[in-house]
Amino acid sequence: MTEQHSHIVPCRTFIAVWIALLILTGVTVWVAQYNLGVLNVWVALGVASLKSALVIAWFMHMKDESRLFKLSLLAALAILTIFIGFTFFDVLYRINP
Amino acid sequence: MSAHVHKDDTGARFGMWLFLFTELLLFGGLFILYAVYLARYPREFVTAGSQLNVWFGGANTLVLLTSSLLVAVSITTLRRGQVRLTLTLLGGTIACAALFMINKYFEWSAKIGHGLYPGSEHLHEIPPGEAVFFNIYYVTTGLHGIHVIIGALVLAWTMALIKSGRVHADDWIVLENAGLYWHLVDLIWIFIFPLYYLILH
Amino acid sequence: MKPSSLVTTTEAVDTAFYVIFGISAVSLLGITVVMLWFLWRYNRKRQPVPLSQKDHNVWLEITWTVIPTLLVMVMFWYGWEGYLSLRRIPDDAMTVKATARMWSWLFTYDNGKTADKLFVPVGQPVKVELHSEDVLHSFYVPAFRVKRDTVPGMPTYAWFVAEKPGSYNLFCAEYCGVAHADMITTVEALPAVEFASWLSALPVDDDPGEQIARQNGCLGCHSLDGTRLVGPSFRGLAGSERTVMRDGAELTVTADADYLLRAIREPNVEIVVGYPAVMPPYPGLSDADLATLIPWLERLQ
Amino acid sequence: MNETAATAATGRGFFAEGRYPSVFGWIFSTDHKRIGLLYLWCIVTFFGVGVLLGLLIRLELFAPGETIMGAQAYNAVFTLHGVIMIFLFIIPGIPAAFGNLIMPIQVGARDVAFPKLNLLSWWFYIGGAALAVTALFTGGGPPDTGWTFYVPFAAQTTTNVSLAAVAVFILGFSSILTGLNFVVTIHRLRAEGMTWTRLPLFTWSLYATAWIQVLATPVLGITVALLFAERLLGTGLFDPALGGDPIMFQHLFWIYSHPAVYIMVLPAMGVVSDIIPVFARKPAFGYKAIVVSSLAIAFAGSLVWAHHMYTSGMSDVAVMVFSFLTFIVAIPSAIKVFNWLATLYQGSILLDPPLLYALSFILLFTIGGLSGLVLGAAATDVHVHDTYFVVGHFHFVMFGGTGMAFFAAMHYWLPKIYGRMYDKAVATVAWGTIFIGFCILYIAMKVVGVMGMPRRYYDYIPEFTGLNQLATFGSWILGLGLILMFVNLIVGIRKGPPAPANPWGGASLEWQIPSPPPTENFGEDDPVVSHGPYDFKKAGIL
Ligand code: HEA
Ligand code: HEA
Ligand code: HEC
Ligand code: CUA
Ligand SMILES: [Cu+2]
Repeated sequence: MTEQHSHIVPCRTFIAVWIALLILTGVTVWVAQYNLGVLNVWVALGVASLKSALVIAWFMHMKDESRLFKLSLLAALAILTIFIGFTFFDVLYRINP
Repeated sequence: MSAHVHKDDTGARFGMWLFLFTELLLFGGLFILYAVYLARYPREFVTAGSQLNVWFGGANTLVLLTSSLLVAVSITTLRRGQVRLTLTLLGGTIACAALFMINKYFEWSAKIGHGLYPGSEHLHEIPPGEAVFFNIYYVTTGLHGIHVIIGALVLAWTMALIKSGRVHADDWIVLENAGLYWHLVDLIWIFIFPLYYLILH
Repeated sequence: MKPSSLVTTTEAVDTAFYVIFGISAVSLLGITVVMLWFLWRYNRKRQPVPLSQKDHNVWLEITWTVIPTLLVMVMFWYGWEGYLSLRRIPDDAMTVKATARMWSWLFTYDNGKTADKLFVPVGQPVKVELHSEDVLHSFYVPAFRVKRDTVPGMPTYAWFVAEKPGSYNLFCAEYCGVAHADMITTVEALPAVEFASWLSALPVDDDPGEQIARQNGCLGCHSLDGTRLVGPSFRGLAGSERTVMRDGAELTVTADADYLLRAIREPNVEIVVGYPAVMPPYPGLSDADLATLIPWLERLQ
Repeated sequence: MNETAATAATGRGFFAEGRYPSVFGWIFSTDHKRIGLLYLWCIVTFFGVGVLLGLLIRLELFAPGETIMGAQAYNAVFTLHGVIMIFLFIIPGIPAAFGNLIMPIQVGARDVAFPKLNLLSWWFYIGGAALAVTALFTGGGPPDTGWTFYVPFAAQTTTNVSLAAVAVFILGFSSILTGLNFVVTIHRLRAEGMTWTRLPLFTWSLYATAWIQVLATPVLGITVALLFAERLLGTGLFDPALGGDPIMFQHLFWIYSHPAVYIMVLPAMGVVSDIIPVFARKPAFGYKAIVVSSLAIAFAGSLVWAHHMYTSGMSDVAVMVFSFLTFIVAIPSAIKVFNWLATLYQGSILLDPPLLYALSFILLFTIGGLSGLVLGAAATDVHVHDTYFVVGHFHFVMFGGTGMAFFAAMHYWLPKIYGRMYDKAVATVAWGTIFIGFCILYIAMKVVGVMGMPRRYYDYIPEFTGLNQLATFGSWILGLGLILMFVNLIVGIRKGPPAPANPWGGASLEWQIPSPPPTENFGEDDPVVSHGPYDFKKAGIL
């Protein structure tokens, strides 16, 4: 076997992450019951991002990967954000939607 | 970096990650549309969204999260050499995938029963904002469903490789990559769930 | 004539053109000359071995980054300024509603008068409200440098002012199917007085049938003089033998009144052989309309 | 691996004995050079079909009214012309053909990171192409939407758009896999001593391109997938009646298709950056600047897509923002042009065919790029949008730019790949003919565009006749040049005199192995790189 990354992750860690994910799921469902206006969406997105961060960092062991991996993930997310964000330069300011 | 590396696991993983990025942007297109139409029809999205069944969505969320856990653990067990346990875990994952699809089946057939499906008469009668919600809901969850099936197949194939001993304690990159793919399927759902099932206000 | 203060769309756009073409021409000339000179001066015949191996110079890099940056900023500014004057409608503009459909234009005036050419008074800014009944089209008058797509479900607008009387081309600039290239008409700029009288006058052809055909865009696809457009000509149509495809089967029918009715009400049930099945149904046509339309068709001999 | 040495000895390099007998040795080979050649000849064939369709377009436009075909046929022809040229010729053109042939050698590797995947992406390419061809003869007949597939028309037309959409989806997938493969190869398989600053600029440009392929192409995938769903299931996501917005389709389409234009041109710039130093006997001037500008183009290129939509009815704010950003992306291109010129300065220039094509790239791309600035400015674009000025613009950048670079690459690297040299005199004549015909053809188009002739018109008003005939006339000259060039190349490949390992005196790795290269390029003794790609002194050229 050639150069290989990292120690073996103990199952405990994964189970802990899993529990955290379940809790967060509960949180979104719970929050969704209250009317926070536009905030609802943002909270939902916030929690979802947190959850995916957990999955990516531990389940997909991004945290053990090299800087290259992390940077390129960042790049991909940045591009996606730009695509969504810049579209709003149009839809937000249309005179007649 | 030496060209002598005949088997380059880091390279393979990097390749897989690049592929996941493409998947991310594939769904990204749908999320762009979702964002735009949500901004345009906030009220209609709520009325339509409230008609989706949170229980179906919630259940499937739990199923997928669990399946992700099983895959993650299976890598650990394989590297510890516990082949049989690994196979059971992966079997569990595929079972989760099946459960997920069964859930979807019931959920969709209920909706279709109410005449809510792309191209239906009913969608032409309800307000446009709601129609667009249901259409994008079907497209997104449909595409995700396809990914669930593909992911399950990939895992099944990996199981075969493990059985035949071609994937084992010191060469598990295939399982690693199959796992990565499965986690992506989970990731997408983590966003689909709140965006479609939980916009109640 | 137009108030001298008013910047016409043509002026606004052309300013930007001159600036950008100017800068571009100079850049292009410079680059070409320099390249040719190097090719001559440092040709291997004249220069068997390179004079140097210089491979970078920070100051040069900075210069030829900064200068183009400034130049493009200028271009951007003129482009944006010009665009704004295309969007800012003069207060005294009159409004005309333009409807685009496959493949003809219909212009409706405040007093309900309609025409398939865009008649406008000279010197008077005109705001054109753009609507589409089917797919994307684009309202384009080269002479006035204006272009705007017509989008189904979303009204858009453009404005212009004709400084001299005359007839100017009006094109459909957004691809819209087989007769895209035929979706042409003209802007007819008349002196204010003439325009006023035109506007108040009754339509010249007072045959109601032809009016209906015109207003619904039939004549975009059907000629009255026998020439073949997208659809068969109306001339000599009624009463003639037609070979049509009806669910896969070819059959001949005589174009009597109720054939014509069918052909208009459900155009894609019977498709005339040799023509594409592109005629839209016309839910907007009332039975009364058809009652005038069909006899008129039959009278067209 | 002494059998590599053996094949090298036979002088037929990787041509000798594939893994399987006869043609299977090619279509199932995982050797990057064989796959590269598969791509090359498929691409050239499609280019041939594409230009013939272009010729048909010109013949139809020789006079107003119906000349050689009806409106429906014409619409199908330009759609096909566009789709073939974009998806089957110019996007895979340089990366898939010459990237596969040369890049692994340039980084000192034996093959790409995932050879099997590489073969798979060729199969996707061929499969997609096959589907595209099928779309012509099945269903409602050849698509008539233009390569942009704008809805609502594309969702309504009875022609076979659905199958074409699937084809495009598959072709996109092929492009993604190639890009993915290249990124990993360049990161993981660089030979010892091949530091990032010693990478040839061609490889650098492929690296930047590959990232666009990976990150932008999926959006095209979902766009055509949605078009497909719209037509088959009536998902109505762009249908106003169902709350959809047709303009959103344009956003999705251009989010890919603008970055795609840089997928087309970056590798071409790489070719030019590699050729000029060799024929000027001088290191690439501003190596770092060129690398950075490539990456800058790759990134900034994904921020400007809506400059195709100024008149679409999108908001004025968007027009301002996207116009501004469009001008920003122009700057890195300018930087490259100036650095290329500086490379010629004080060099010792030999005007061989590869350099001639490279120089015509600079000139024609500059003209095309400058006309891009006219399009980037909001006011002027309103006038020339969807006119022949745009058609002129993109032929200048695509054909005058990438096309010329593609020809340059053929004249520069084919002797290496085939070990035979073409006739330089004939090549020069062909180049001259192409250049003249090109300018007549497309300058006429730009002028008639500024006069207001809309594109996608099979019929036009009499005022435009003269210039259209001039253009058609130009296309004949251009055509002759093309035929001469291809014939000369093909003859050279088959009967030309043997070419030495380093015919041009290049300093990068591909010139240090025999022509044709052996199956695993360097075999057991992987190279150890000790100098930069343009260090002619250390390479012993000077
Ligand atoms: C190889 C492909 C390619 C390339 C490289 C480019 C490069 C550019 N393109 Fe082009 N473009 C297309 C292919 C390409 N384009 C296609 C196919 C279409 C039509 C699609 C369709 O509708 O069918 C199109 C359409 C198109 C439009 C939409 C037009 C319309 O439909 O209304 C616009 C608008 O901004 C545009 C702008 C530009 C700009 C600013 C650049 C810039 O990147 C150019 C930068 C280069 C230079 C600026 C020249 C070099 C610089 C110098 C010589 C120094 C001097 C310069 C300065 C002073 C700054 N292009
Ligand atoms: C790289 C891309 C590329 C190339 C090289 C070309 C090459 C040519 N193109 Fe085209 N073109 C496009 C990409 C390209 N085009 C695109 C993307 C569109 C937009 C489509 C749309 O609107 O949707 C377009 C549209 C387009 C139009 C506008 C159609 C319209 O809007 O109505 C026209 C009109 O003249 C045209 C003409 C030509 C001509 C005359 C050539 C000439 O170069 C052809 C010269 C060749 C000959 C005269 C034939 C003779 C030569 C040979 C037979 C040699 C071949 C042999 C071998 C290879 C062995 N093209
Ligand atoms: C988009 C183009 C288009 C428009 C607009 C259009 N038609 Fe047609 N029409 C066609 C075509 C194409 C055919 C022949 C194919 C067919 O039968 O559908 C046709 C056929 C017909 C026929 C049958 C003629 C025959 O040869 O048997 C009649 C009658 C007719 N149209 C009337 C009308 C009327 C009235 C209108 C306006 C209310 C109209 N059309 C508008 C395209 C059009
Ligand atoms: Cu209407 Cu083109
Ligand atoms: Cu663009």
